[in-house]
Amino acid sequence: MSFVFYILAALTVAGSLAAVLLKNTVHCALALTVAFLGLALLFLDLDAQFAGFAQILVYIGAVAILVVFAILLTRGSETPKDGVFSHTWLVGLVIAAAVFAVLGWAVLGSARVLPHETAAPVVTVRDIGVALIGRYILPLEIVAILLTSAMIGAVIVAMHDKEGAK
Amino acid sequence: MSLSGLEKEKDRPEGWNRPRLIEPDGEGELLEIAMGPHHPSTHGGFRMDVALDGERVIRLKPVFGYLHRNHEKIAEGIGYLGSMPYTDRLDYICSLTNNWAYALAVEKLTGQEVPERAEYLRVILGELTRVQNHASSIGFLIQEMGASGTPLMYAFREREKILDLFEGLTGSRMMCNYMRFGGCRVDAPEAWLTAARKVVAGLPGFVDEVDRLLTGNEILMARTQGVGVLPPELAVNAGVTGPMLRASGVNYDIRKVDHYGIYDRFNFRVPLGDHWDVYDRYMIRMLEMRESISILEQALKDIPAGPVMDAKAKIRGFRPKPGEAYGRIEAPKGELGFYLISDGGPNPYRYRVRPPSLINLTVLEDMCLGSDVADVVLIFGSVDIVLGEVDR
Amino acid sequence: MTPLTGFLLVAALLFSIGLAGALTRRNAILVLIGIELMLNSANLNLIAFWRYGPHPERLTGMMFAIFSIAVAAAEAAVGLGLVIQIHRHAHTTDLDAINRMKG
Amino acid sequence: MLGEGILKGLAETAKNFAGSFVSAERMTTVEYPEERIAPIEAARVFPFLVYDGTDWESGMRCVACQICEKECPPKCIYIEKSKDKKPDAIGKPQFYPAKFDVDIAVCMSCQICVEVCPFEAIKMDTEFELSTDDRFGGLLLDREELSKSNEYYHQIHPTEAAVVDARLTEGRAKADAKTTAAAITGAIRGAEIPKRPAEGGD
Amino acid sequence: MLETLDQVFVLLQHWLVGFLPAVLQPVAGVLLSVVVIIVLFPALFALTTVLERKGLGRIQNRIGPNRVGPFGILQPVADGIKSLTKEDIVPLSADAAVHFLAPVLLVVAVFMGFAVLPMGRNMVLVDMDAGLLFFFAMGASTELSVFMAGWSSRNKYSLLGAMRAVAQMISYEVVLLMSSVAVVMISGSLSLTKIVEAQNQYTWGLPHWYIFTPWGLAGFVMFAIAATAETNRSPFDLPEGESELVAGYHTEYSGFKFALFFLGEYLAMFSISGLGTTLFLGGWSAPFSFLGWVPSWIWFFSKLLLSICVFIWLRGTLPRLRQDQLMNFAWKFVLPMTLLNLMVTALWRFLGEGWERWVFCSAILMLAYVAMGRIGMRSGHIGPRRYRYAE
Amino acid sequence: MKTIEEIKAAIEAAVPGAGVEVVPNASPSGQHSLRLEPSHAFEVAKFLRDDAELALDFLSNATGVDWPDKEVTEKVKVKRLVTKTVDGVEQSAEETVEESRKRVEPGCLEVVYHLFSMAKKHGPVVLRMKTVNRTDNVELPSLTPVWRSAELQEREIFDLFGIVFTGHPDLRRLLMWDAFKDHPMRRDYVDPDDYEYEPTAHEQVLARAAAHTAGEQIAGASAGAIPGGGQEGIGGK
Repeated sequence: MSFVFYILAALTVAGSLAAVLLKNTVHCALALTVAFLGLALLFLDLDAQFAGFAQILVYIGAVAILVVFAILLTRGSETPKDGVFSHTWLVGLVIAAAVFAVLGWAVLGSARVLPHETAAPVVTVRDIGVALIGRYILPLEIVAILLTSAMIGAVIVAMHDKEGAK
Repeated sequence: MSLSGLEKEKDRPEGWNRPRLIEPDGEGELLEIAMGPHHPSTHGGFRMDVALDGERVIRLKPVFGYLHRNHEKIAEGIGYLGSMPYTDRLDYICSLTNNWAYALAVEKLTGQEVPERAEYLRVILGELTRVQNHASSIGFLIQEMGASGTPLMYAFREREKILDLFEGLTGSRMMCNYMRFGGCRVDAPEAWLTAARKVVAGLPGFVDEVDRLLTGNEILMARTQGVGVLPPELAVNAGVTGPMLRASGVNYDIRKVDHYGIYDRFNFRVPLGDHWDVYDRYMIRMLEMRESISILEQALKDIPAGPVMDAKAKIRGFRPKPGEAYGRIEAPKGELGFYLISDGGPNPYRYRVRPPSLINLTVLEDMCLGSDVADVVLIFGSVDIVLGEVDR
Repeated sequence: MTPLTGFLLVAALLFSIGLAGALTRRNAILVLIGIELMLNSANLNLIAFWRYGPHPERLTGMMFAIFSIAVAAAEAAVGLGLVIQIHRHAHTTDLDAINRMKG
Repeated sequence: MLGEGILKGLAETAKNFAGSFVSAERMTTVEYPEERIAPIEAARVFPFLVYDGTDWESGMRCVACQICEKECPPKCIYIEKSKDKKPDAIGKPQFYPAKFDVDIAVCMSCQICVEVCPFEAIKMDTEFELSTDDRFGGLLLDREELSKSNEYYHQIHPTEAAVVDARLTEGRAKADAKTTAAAITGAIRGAEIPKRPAEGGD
Repeated sequence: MLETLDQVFVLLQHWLVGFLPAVLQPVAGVLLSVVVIIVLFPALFALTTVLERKGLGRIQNRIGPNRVGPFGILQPVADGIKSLTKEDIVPLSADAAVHFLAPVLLVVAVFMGFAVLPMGRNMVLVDMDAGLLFFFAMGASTELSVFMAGWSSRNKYSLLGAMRAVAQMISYEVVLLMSSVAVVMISGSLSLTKIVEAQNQYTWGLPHWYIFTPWGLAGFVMFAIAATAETNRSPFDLPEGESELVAGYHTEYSGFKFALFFLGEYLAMFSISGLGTTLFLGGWSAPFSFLGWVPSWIWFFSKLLLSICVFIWLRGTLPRLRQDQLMNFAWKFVLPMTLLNLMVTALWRFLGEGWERWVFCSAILMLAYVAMGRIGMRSGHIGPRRYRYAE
Repeated sequence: MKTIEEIKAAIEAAVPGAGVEVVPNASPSGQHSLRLEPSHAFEVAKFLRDDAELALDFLSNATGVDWPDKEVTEKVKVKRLVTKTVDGVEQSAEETVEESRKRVEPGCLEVVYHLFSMAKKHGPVVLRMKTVNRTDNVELPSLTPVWRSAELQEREIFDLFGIVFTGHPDLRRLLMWDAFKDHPMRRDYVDPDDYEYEPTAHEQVLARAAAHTAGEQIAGASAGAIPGGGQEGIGGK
């Protein structure tokens, strides 16, 4: 439990809080990238190099950009007049607090039985590759199919229906 | 004038050749940007109010007048000769053809004759002007396409040589003020003609160089082919003239139609475009440069000796008979006409310039609608205007 | 407190924040952001369990996280595509306003 | 094949790049303050007043006829005619400009004043380094600043000046003949301004 | 002796760090290298600006800057002083914090990429196992700062420029990744040092650089195209598109912040050239075995400079594409070509040593290129034209 | 190419009651023109454009001319003057005298169109139209629907001369800004007093400068009194 962990945890939580609380939608998206970055660094802190870089590449390089693009395309960066929170915000907050309470209780309650620090595993990219092609070939294929269909789906969803418009 | 004035568009009378309306596809608002007057590619003070849907142009309204100085009013207050240097400042890239058009109009009004040698000199200078205008216009066009100025610099390198010739003969590089009613101001010495022959001999090499650099370039083709199409019917109806008209496939070259000066002595062809787009305008200018070079070669070979000024011509203080005249020439940018009314006084009663640049801009919106913002500057560049002439 | 507890607590916090965001914000895109945060907290859990688990060399948790990242990207793309489509249709991304099944 | 034109273009620029080091033909730049192009005889920048002899005031050819003032398109010349007459270079009494100002901030170097001058008194200079930091008045040249000697004129426009001189001597000879003739016939009109043909232009 | 020269920087670092207590040594070593990188590449940037301006000048038959210092070599100093002393204008309606952060983040993200580039034998800041992935992760984060710049300026031109830039960078990032994957397939590693090592072998004195294989050449061309687009250089400089968008996303930047953007762009160009050099041009290895004695870092930097010169050359020649053409080019031409190249690479690997793989792979790539070029030109309705004359 | 008389005859045959009149031109250019009746101008223009033989498809130039009111002195044969004139003498009915009188001839604004044919390559055919006066009745039919080329040129005429073209699709000022009031190309236009100091030696300029600075010192009180001050804010855009 190092000093680095506290800093990264604070960064992540602050980023995600800002992402949820800020008024300006673009600021939310930018705060979200801070949260993603914090998470990626936490992954690195957990010796998951590959996952960490993948996190940066995918989340900061793609998802965050997608989010800001969506915000711009939907002209969502202007703050709406009648507040940014939903009518049922109190209910939502209560539910979230309850969930956190339960999770926190569960984690702290089982803290005793959780394993302690072990030696850092040496994981090379090669190992990951071998594992992907070997043991995890089926999930890999499924994810590949999923990604392809998601891509096609996203394209179809976002595509202009030109014939209809004209 | 903001774009709100465009709402009137629906009330426009039927039957006229109006720009086809492009409807935004309904999502989101239009992005309205004012391109100019401080925009890198509007050649001085010019503004286009553009409404964009995404990057597609929905409306485009040119706004003129930033350089307006009422040249015509000034000319009504001074004598016929006094307007000659002002014509230099119309289309300041080609002052000599402006001189020529004005001299031609006054000669029509007064019925003066021009000596043969002066006619030859006029043709030589006019065609040199055409070459340097087309070269720099191509340079600017490609510059607008983002080519970091290389073609422009090559064009200017060649233009420099031509301007040196102008300076050597007329005393000024751009504001030549050379032609007079009934001839030319000074005679060209033999040394100048030799220098001109040398420059003209180098011009085909330059055109070849630009050809190799650009004509086959895939990026240029992709950017310009099919962009800014101007159908011939519209071009004729909208009074478009010059290389732009010929790029729209209309065979109309005033040098061939009016036979003004001595153009019927020279052997040259009129290139025509079949696709009516920006690439055609580029290519027509390229091909016209080659034709101009051929005219230059012929003229420099045949130029006779003799006076350059009509002996009867008066420089100042002449009073033409009451009447009017419209004289026009094929300037590099299109039909440049001067319309003069004389009331018998020493000043013109009415002096009107028919500016090809302004009238060619009539169809700017038609060509731009539905294309990209990036194409707007390209189409605008392919019209080849000079603001000095548009706003006068 | 073991280090793992810390990671798990952070993950739980992230999850709750994401949940709160998803439940309280009006803007559809911000709801998506909340969901992304929840997914990420799960990833953090996976990695943390892999790291402190008994068999880190078997890579299970990490693999799971990597797959999850890939899937989450796809989810984001489709989700945002939907939001844009809704916006195109209803001219708003306000979820309180988009409460009809019929357009 | 796709890319052919691009490769051709690249070859062309490479050729120019290499060529710029070897051929002076390609490099048109003149590095101005250090390098200068040879003076061009036909060049015209701003007008100046020619005087004969050594003293600008007595040798000035201008007789303040004010034609150039009238013809100047941008109206940048301002002349005040003198009340009295002074003998000119050949000793004939003439009016002279009491004031002759040219605002070269307004002047557009069109040379029309030169063309209309019947006395060969105003000519175009080739000097162009006239910038000044005095915005108000620094570009307003008066009589003295405008006066340049005929030798200077010969220096900058040798061919033209030779023609002008020939014409002047011819004119003077004619005028002299006329005045002597007039003197012989006993008429006393020698003081009149000799009228030369007004064509002026060269 | 030559060995020492080759390793001179490494030895120097060891020597300097040696003065410190052992605990601090690794950290100090890294810090030292970071400082060197932070000083070296901006210096290279300064050199490049003057090189670019002079080169462009010569291409355009001009002289280029020659007034500050001998041959204008001190021009960047003058430029630097100018941009530092210029007023820093923040538009009134701009989002000041984001407006400030954008150039800073860009430069930071770009600098990170240098961490994994091997600039000579044993000269790499962090020899990471997933080095290539790290490089791309850092490259991906530059897009965000571009977006931030465009959005925070509250200027329509800026926003349009940023949207263009981001769309372009994302599209070409895919190409960049895909063309690099071919190298990873052959070398079997994501570590850039290993990739260089794999190319540092010679047959008959000739190196085993990947560019000298059909798939490598094709990959390199794709990589170069994508790199040009990724760094927003001409002919893909349309985010900046000065003729239509004034200056794209840095329209509203002035003074030092603009200089930072400028620096960031050039640094991105260096890092991506460095990556291209590493992946396809054998990194720091010598082009001929008999030149092996020349210090490795000299090779790396000369290759880097060479690719920068190519960037300048391209800029001096080509007009820019239009947005939709750019995207079409990325998705309909380059990306399919890279995918095909991946298959060809696999084929190359399985065909084993021998002349057949050269013939097959080259033929496939060549045919595909010609055919796709044809199709592309035809579907875009472009091509050379003939003109008629009125009689 | 038909002569101007033939064109006139052709027009009159095609558009009955067109009221075309030939305006001769004494200058050596010999470009005579046709004056159209504004009420029939549109049909005539259409005929000229669409007629197979004339095919004047190209309107090259359109411009305005201002003919201000002018005082003419003319000899009139006077018969039985009904009212007194200023210098007239009352006379008995039958007598006819010739006397010199001054009379203000009402001015008008005129538009001139130069037509050419691109198809047949002939021209020019000059058309002109007159407004009734220069002040309130300044409407003329727009020929833009026939020739697009007139679009900007008619806007310019509207801007600089103040001729209102009915049926013009987009009649706005072209060169001057929208807030500008006057029409600068009219011959009685007076320059606005927007003088900036220039070190020009000219008397009239200096006088203007003096007048201007004097006006400034009185601070706006006399702003309306300066001739031509009827123009609103330079920066009115």
